[in-house]
Amino acid sequence: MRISSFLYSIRQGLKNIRRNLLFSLASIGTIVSCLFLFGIFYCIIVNFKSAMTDLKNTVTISVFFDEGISDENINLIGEQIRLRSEVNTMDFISADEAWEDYAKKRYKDNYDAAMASFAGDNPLKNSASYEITMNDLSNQAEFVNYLSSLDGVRKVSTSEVTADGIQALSSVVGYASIGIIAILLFVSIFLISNTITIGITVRKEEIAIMKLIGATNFFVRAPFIVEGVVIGLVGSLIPLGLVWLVYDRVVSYVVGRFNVISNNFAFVSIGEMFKVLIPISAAIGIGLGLIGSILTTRKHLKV
Amino acid sequence: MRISSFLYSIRQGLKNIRRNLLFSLASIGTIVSCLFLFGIFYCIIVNFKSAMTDLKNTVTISVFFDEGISDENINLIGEQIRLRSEVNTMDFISADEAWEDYAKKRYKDNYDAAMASFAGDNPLKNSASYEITMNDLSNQAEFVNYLSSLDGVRKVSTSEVTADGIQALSSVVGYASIGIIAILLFVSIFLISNTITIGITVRKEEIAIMKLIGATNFFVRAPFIVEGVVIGLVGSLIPLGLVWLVYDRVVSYVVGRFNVISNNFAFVSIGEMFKVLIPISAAIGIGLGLIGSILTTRKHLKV
Amino acid sequence: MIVLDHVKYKYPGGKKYALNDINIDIKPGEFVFIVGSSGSGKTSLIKLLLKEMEPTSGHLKVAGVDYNKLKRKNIPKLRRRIGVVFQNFRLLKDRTVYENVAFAQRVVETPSRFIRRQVPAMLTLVGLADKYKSYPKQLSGGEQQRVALARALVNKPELLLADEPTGNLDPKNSWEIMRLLEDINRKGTTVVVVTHNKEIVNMMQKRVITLKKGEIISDEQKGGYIDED
Amino acid sequence: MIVLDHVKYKYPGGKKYALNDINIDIKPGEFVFIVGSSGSGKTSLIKLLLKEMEPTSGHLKVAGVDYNKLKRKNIPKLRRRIGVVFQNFRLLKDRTVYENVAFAQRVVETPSRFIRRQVPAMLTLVGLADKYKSYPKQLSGGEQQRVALARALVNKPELLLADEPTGNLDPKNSWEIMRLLEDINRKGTTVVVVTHNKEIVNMMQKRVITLKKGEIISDEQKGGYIDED
Ligand SMILES: Nc1ncnc2c1ncn2[C@@H]1O[C@H](COP(=O)(O)OP(=O)(O)OP(=O)(O)O)[C@@H](O)[C@H]1O
Ligand SMILES: Nc1ncnc2c1ncn2[C@@H]1O[C@H](COP(=O)(O)OP(=O)(O)OP(=O)(O)O)[C@@H](O)[C@H]1O
Ligand SMILES: [Mg+2]
Ligand SMILES: [Mg+2]
Repeated sequence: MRISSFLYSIRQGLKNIRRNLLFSLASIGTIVSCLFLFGIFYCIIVNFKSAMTDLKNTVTISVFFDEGISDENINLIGEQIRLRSEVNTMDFISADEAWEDYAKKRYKDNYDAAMASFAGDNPLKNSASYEITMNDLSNQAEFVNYLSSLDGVRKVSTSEVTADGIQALSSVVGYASIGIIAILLFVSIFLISNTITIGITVRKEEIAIMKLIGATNFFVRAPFIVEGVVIGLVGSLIPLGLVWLVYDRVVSYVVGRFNVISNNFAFVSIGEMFKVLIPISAAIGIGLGLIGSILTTRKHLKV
Repeated sequence: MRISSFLYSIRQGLKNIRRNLLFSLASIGTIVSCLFLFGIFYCIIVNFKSAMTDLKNTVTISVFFDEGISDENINLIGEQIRLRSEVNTMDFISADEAWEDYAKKRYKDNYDAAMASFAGDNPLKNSASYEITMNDLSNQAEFVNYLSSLDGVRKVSTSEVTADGIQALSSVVGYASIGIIAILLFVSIFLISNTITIGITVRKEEIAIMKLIGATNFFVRAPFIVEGVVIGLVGSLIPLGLVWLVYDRVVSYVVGRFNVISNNFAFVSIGEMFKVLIPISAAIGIGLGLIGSILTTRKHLKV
Repeated sequence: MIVLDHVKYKYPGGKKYALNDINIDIKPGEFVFIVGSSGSGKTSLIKLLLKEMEPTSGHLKVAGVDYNKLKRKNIPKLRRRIGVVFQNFRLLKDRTVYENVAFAQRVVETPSRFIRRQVPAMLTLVGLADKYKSYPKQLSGGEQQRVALARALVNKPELLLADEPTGNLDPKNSWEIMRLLEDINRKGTTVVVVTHNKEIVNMMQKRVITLKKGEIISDEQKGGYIDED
Repeated sequence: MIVLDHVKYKYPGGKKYALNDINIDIKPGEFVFIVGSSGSGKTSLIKLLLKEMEPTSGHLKVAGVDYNKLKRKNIPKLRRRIGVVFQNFRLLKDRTVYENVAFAQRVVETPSRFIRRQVPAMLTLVGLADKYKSYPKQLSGGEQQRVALARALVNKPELLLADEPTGNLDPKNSWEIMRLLEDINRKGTTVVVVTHNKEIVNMMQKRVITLKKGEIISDEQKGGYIDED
């Protein structure tokens, strides 16, 4: 293929977009709408999942030790536990730390006086513990059993109900997310290829004429492909921009307005989200533009 | 207009659907997709709101009375409170009921024995209370102040943090719902009218020919309107069926699988949901079919 | 039947007038040929008569209706009195031959029992009785042209405008069509035929209006085809 | 150049053969008229020659290529050697006159500098030099027809198939086009013209093949237009 034919194809593809402006705008509109919806729901879902994870991490298991246990043994137990795959994070809270925490909460303003009055005599001296968060809350019961069975462990405390509830909610949200994302992807692909099919069907006669004059399939198709890719590109950039804007606004509104939320929950950063959204949008937008134009022209090329 | 012309319009409208099968299917597909998405999200949102309301109702305010207060005064206080607009529900828990409840929880299996041992001497004899749930949790602090200021009220107990959190979450979900529903409606209307516009633009020449032969606008338009309404009708029935199916499946799956959820939360019945979904779907599907075909034909009728 | 008074027409964006100061007076019952070389404005004239477009200036009166005073909503009523054969046929491409012809009758709300009788009769007249189920794209060029003619004639219009109705027809078919038009003319329809067919124009001895570059260069009763230079 | 050997063609769903047992042998450099009444199968023949459709039975050989052995991917190469004027023009309606003609050259990958020279020259030849910026729908019927002709000729094809190339043209323009075709024929192009123009056929004294209901009823060197019955 000559370089001039190549350039011609690109020029024609761009011209076609203007010539079939109605169709081009419709296609871009469809892609924008679908990817925008997709982006918005992706953001919602990612944040929900992240909130779930935050919540899970507040469900800690505390492991307390036999009275008078040596620091060495505590370390041994700690190493044993750390090897388990269920462990997400594990912190050692010494008896002094536990007392300090407690006193801070209990005595608030009189904290210093309280500490002074108990000076050197920690009322919680047997309350050193490991605070563990789990990777997967569904194995909690089993894991607690294991922990209780360890030598030197006096008590394992946890709040079973909360863990169950969060676990269930998290599963439901997980399945729902997959369901929604699947539905949105499916609908997007359907709608976009729909528009492309209609658009190219309208130009069936045009394609037939070109073929009858002796144009190769490639020559007929190239401008359509350029057109499809450009429409796909524009159609996937706009919703990314829109999602960015909307997300930014919503997050700063919510953070500003509801400090209960901002205190307990950190929104996933837009950059994090875009690591996934950009490739998916590009794949759907440009990919469908490309594949759609190839597939639908093919049907009409048999002249 | 003759009756035969009327019948002709209907017949033509139906025939057009078959003649322009690709376009008809595309239109129906678009409407189905949009309304399906809309329906699914409507279900999710309604259930979320209902869960929020359930949650709100678990946040009760208990009003306890001065020791030795007369039943009469308690009634007077009750009537005063009941007049307030903040009150959603209000129950009187007598001292005996409170004791029974407590004993049931505390002594479980030995309940009967416990009741017998305290016979006639209610250890919670000053614990009669009004249990109040509020319409709108955001005014809780103020309302609690008001309650505390009432004569004969000894103590008002509540859990302020929970209320705040739920209130914030509920607001966010509320705004998000409105936002999502608005976006979905907007996108649906855009996509559907998009498809209709393309479809009718393709038939611009057909419309011009009819007009040049002497057809009135009404005569040209009637089959398009029939076509639009039928496509809209089909396009709005299918997603309703789909939503019904999906909702039914998901609810029974979730209820069967996660009893934490089914114990604490009742799904909104599909019938309740369809009271809103049917008119909205019909309005969007048929309405857009109707208005879309009227508006887009109008543009081409000026021949 | 047709009065054009200093009519001018320029296409939007066009440089020259497609029709320049046209004056024509055609009486009811006349049979008129309009001839002229390619691009001389014949089709533009037909479009004005059908009110497909508005003259840039000048007055038009067709079948007693003054186009400058005609309200938009009354245009269909006017067009129903006119039968048209378009140069490029303009058949409804997703309807059969039968439906294409029947459409003209449905527009004037002819009762169905008449449609069922008159459409086949008309198709027989133009020699397409056996093609009534075909779609336009399944017809040869000449066959499509005859469908267009059948559609124009089926309502027995007061005025027939035929733009090149024999361009795709062989001489024998062309003559048959011409005889059909003469016949209809005898029954009272005013007939205006745009044509390039020199033989037919010369043989039929009707009024001939010759256009050149948008102007009338000749208008003769019992005229002949004027060869340029 | 063209050899048809017992070629038959029936349209899908059709009852009769549109072409029935056609045998034609056209040598390189010939000038042939194909005539016949409306619906006799002329356009169908052109479609077969262009491989727009496959014969139901029989053999076809055009420009040395046996159609029964021609692979799909080699069809474009074959078509580039043929220039065609379609009966209904088939112009690309969203491209200007210039682009429509230039398209034929782009297909054969003519360098741009040649396109810029040859397209205007070709348009001048068919008398449309000043319309190069117009879109097809802004042209009169005859003007569109001449664009189609310009597109068919611009590549100087070995074989020219012209289906009714003067159907929308006045006699003067028709003759000019015919002279153009004769000229091209003299320069080596084989020319096959489908036409209803009796005068032209009779005057030009070329080979005339007459079709009737899908069969060849006459094939004469220096023939004339045969009026049926
Ligand atoms: N839509 C349009 N926009 C601009 N110019 C036009 C348009 N339609 C026609 N013209 C120009 O107006 C002139 C007259 O066109 P018209 O179609 O009336 O010619 P005609 O006499 O019917 O020719 P023919 O015999 O070739 O059909 C031509 O030069 C043509 O190019
Ligand atoms: N696509 C089609 N499907 C079915 N029948 C067809 C189709 N195209 C043409 N025919 C029929 O085949 C016959 C030959 O058609 P063709 O177009 O070859 O005629 P033609 O000689 O070109 O006529 P004309 O001079 O009117 O253009 C006609 O009777 C026509 O109705
Ligand atoms: Mg014309
Ligand atoms: Mg033909």
